[in-house]
Amino acid sequence: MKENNFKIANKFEKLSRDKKIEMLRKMYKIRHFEVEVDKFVLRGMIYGTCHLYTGEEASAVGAISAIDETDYIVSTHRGHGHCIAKGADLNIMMAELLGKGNGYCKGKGGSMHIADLDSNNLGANGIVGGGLGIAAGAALTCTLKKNNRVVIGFFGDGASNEGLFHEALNLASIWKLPVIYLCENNQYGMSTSVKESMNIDRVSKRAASYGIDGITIDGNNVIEVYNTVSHFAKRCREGVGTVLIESLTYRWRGHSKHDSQVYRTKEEVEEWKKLDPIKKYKEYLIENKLITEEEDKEIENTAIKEIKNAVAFAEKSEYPDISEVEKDVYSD
Amino acid sequence: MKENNFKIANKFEKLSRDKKIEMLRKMYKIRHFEVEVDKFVLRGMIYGTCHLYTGEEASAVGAISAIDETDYIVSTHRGHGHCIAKGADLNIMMAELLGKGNGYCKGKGGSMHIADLDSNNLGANGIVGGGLGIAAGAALTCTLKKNNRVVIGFFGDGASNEGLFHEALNLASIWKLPVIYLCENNQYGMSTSVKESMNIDRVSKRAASYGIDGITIDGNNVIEVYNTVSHFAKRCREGVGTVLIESLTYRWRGHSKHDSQVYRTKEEVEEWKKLDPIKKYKEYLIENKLITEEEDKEIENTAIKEIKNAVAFAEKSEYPDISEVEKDVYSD
Amino acid sequence: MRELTYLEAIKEAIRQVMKENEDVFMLGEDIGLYGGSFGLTRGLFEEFGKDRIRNTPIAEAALIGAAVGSAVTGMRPIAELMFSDFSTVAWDQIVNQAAKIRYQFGGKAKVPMVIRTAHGGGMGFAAQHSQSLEALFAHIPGLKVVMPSCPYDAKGLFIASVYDNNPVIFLEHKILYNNKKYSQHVPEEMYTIPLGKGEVKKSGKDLTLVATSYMVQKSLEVANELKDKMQIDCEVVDLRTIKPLDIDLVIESVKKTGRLVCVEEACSFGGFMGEVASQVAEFGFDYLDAPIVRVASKNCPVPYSYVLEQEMIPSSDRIKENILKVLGKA
Amino acid sequence: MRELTYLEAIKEAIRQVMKENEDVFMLGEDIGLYGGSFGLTRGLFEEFGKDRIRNTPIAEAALIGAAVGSAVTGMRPIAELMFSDFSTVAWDQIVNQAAKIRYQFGGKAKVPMVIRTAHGGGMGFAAQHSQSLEALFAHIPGLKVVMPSCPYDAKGLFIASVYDNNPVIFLEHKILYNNKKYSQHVPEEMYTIPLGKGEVKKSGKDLTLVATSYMVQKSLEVANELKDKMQIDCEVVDLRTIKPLDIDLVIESVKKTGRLVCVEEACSFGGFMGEVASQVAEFGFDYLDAPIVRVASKNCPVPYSYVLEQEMIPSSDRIKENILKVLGKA
Ligand SMILES: Cc1ncc(C[n+]2csc(CCOP(=O)(O)OP(=O)(O)O)c2C)c(N)n1
Ligand SMILES: Cc1ncc(C[n+]2csc(CCOP(=O)(O)OP(=O)(O)O)c2C)c(N)n1
Ligand SMILES: [Mg+2]
Ligand SMILES: [Mg+2]
Repeated sequence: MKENNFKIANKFEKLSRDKKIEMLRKMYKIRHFEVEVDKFVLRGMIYGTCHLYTGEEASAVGAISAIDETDYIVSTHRGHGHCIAKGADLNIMMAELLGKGNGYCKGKGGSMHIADLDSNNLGANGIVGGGLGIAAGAALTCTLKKNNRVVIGFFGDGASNEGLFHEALNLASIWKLPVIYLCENNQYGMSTSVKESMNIDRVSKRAASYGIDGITIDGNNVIEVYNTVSHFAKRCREGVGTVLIESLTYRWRGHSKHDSQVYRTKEEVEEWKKLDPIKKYKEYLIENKLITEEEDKEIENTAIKEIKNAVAFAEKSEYPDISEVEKDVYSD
Repeated sequence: MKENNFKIANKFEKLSRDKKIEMLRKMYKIRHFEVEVDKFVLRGMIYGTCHLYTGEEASAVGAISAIDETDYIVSTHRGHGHCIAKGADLNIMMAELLGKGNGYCKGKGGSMHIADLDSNNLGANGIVGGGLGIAAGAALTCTLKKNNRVVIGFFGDGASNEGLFHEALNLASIWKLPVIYLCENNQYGMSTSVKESMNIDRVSKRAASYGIDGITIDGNNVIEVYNTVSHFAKRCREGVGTVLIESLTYRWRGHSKHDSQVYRTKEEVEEWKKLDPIKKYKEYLIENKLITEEEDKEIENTAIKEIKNAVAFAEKSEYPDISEVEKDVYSD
Repeated sequence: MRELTYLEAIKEAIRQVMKENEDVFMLGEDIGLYGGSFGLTRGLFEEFGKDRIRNTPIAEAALIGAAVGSAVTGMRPIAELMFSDFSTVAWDQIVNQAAKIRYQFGGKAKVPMVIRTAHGGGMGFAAQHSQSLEALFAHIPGLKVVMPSCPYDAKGLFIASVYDNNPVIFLEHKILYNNKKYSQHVPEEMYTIPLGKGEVKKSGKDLTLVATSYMVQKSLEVANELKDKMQIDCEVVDLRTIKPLDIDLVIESVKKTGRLVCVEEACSFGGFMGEVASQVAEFGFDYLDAPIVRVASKNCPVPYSYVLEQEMIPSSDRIKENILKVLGKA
Repeated sequence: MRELTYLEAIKEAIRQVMKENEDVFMLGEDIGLYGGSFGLTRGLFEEFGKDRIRNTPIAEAALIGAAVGSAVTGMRPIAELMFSDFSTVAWDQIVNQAAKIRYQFGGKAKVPMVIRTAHGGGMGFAAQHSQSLEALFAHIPGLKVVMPSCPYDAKGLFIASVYDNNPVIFLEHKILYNNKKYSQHVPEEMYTIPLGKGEVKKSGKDLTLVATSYMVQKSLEVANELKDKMQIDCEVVDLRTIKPLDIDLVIESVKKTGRLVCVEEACSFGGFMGEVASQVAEFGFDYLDAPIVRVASKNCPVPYSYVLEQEMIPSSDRIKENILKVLGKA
């Protein structure tokens, strides 16, 4: 599905078997995390709303595996996947979703605001496109501190129509900031198809406005995502500056808690489900004899178990004390 | 200086001599209007600030001559030229600049807010890029009312870096709104050169983000501006929708009231002054025997006289009564 | 008599004005086939078509800008901002364009438009989807700000807002949308309630409770309970629109009761009730027998967790305690 | 003793913190070679270079967003918004990002940044370049809001703002920048004035005048005149920062004087002094011998024409009349 003429090395090939398996593991964790969140949703236990990442796992895992722990990411409202891929603790995440006091945000943020600063995840954002300038700013820190770090700024196809998209990419382009703008084009912004919200077929074409590289890739192919982000992360570190990567993928579930999905057909959903990024990657690993069928099952089961533990942890955790309410507004 | 492959008819050719001369007349009016405003500035009589249009006359006159009286324009902080070209009364304009009660805004707006709704000039704007959405909205009215009108949305090179530029052009592109976005690229946004504020050489390249036509033209050539806007106005009326025209020009004067112009060289200014749009057009008219040298002088002198009258009118006009201050906030 | 929910009342108002007046149209995100984030526009797309129910990309500044531009040129747009918190993304278009165009153009333009948007907390949407930002809007000359507390008012105020010739911010409380507890008889025919007129929702003689939006409902509940259980007779004044503000109605009430408690859901610090309290402290000072007390949200972003959110937003207990305090009974 | 203007004092503060701390840098429009729209950064570009004095395109949302992102990751950005009116274009980044990040992340992030910006009217810049929007900022939990009235305070408050670990809105009154009348001795060494502490700028016993920014200067002039000519002895309280608010200082003063006149340049309706007046009406009610009066701008956008602008903004006469009214001498 790649359409641009970039010479992108297959850096994935050179990864250790462990690292390759770790990527599968993370994808499973994300998948099953969302399964459990969904159950909470059905049981009415997710207060407010949340946005499931199911079907888009290759995008977060491929991209984040290609950068270092010290590198930053800026996430979106659909952030569980990014958060897990960047190394968050599942227990603490799940606790946050239930609004518990030991969650990532002490129960103050919830799904739309989980941040894990220890793993350099600068957080989800309830404002569509709201993190695009923040990503540029984090990259600016990297430039000013000359720490050789990079930033991935995730955002959706819908977000690419917000004004800040334009301002932030322009700023990043002229300052050659080490930030990879990664558009997860899952075909819809809430109910609005990309076909309806823009007059072009590829978000990546918008790179032309900033004189930067723009590339569209198969966002369901974790290897392709990994290689592409590796390539551009290296270029960021070399001082070349920002890039716009469009990762084509699909969200399997409705937009948020309630969504009758009148705007798309069941068939369309089924077609995309056939392109399941986990299945694709698992098959690759088996074909290439990196894992066996059994190992795959075991990896998945381990993920499931971890998630179940997270659920148990979250359920038995305490709600925050009400005395917490006016704390954390200001820092000393 | 045109770089795109559009087949643009020479509609200018077919204009009556009167109409062609009227264009020169308007350019002179703008030029000398600003001369007098500048004198007011020096005399400390312009309260606040104002932005002179000197050197950019071909852009306003070429574009606005190419649309009808019933068509709309949305102007900018550097709006005197657009206002005059659209047919505003010079006396009332000048009165507004002096904050007089009989000015276009009853003295409430001043240079940055002159609007002349009777001539379908929806007004200047003190917010850079602030009118870009308004232009789309006016075009939406034209679509909804099916009145076959079009809108020109003027903005600067600097404004093209504002988020609203992106949002508005995207909206106009998907709704195929009859709005011509006309970027007056005068090489600077205040002190910041286009070279510094964007990573591409042409604002018009940004059309690629919206799947619309983008074209860069010589903004000092009134005929080229006229023909280009005519072409796209027609296409707007045919339902093709929006376009991004970049009109290359130069502001001869400082950005606003106070500007030491440290950011550019005298040589650069002198080079551009050689491309004086009025001189160019006047020479064309003389060469083509549409006017004589004397007629040109007379046209200019008439303009000067009108402006002097406007100055006299404005000076002798009364300041608004203070009882006006809280009026006009709301409409009944 | 038929009863409508708050959401149904607003939807009916939209349908009726759109039928009556060709110049009215809607634009907003996901308001088309999807029917809006709260389902309020469901069915309107089918009824009026995509030209008049215009789905926009996620681009709040342009959508409000487009509303302004169409209003100035003769339309009566109704712009939906999915959550009032997103007004921030379009803030310049609201504050510097919609609100100021008429004045800065010397009264020669009209900007008849409505921005309708869901506001308030209590549903777990956290910091960026739960705010009560009415004080911000109310401070800007040129805007009108409407905060209906019940279905009947919502319909009448909405129709009035559409026919008002100024930019009107119409704040719909999301807690009220579908709660049948607040359903009410709403006449089928069109009617308007003038912007700038409050209403006494319950008369009383001991103390004045002035409130807006959902807090009117909470105040009424408390007032009724206090009447039943403690023979304390509060008057409940619903401002209905906070700009223009019907301060006379409040002062009239305070003249009678001598005591004022202001209830709002916004953060206390710099909240709109500061304006109400100050005006009373200036123009009704002599009628006051006790300090004016404000009951409002705590001064923090809206937290996610239910327990914290409930602690932040004024509860019935908090309202009650403050009433008793002002009455010297606490 | 050397005297500095307000502008010079702020510039010196910037220079000193930038020298002292590598993490501090500036970003904004035309702040480089051009030296900023008001000339405040002139020379800094030459001194600190383009990496630390960063000229941005005209893109306020991205520039504030970049400040937020760099602050969260360890820098101490100073973002310049040329006019405070342009904060509207970046409003989401200020209100929903900078202000809320710490809280919504459970206290795990810090956002140490300053947004400095020129505000206020009186210079003929009309509706979109003259506003006093402090009430809007002050209502948002997570922000601090500073409004220095004189060079000495400006320097000390600025340094404190840069070293504060929260987003601080630093409002500089453009009338004060270069007016030598307000020049003042400013120590060369670095010093800080704590955010959240007001100051009695003139003590008095008959009436309390509480004011902010340029209105402190106007209030002082009126107070001095009344003292000289009419033996009326006003106390002038300068809030210096409105968030956090030093209400104790105000109430302390009212306790002494029994009378309060609040003076601000913002539009009266929904202005910040509503908060001050309400808090006094609640917590200082018993000390009040007269209604609290607010003197503020008229409720309209700022008009261009000098005569109208002067009519809108509180004049010395208007302040004086209101003082006399409250004292029962009008
Ligand atoms: C500024 C703003 N506008 C609208 C919304 C409501 N909203 C939340 S998610 C969403 C869709 C975003 O689409 P996209 O960027 O493609 O991300 P996706 O949900 O597809 O992952 C919308 C409209 C919001 N949260 N913020
Ligand atoms: C939102 C906003 N940001 C900044 C300014 C200050 N400002 C006024 S004009 C101007 C330059 C605009 O450049 P451009 O769009 O190229 O128009 P030009 O002045 O060159 O005609 C700036 C920065 C403003 N008025 N509004
Ligand atoms: Mg999407
Ligand atoms: Mg320019």
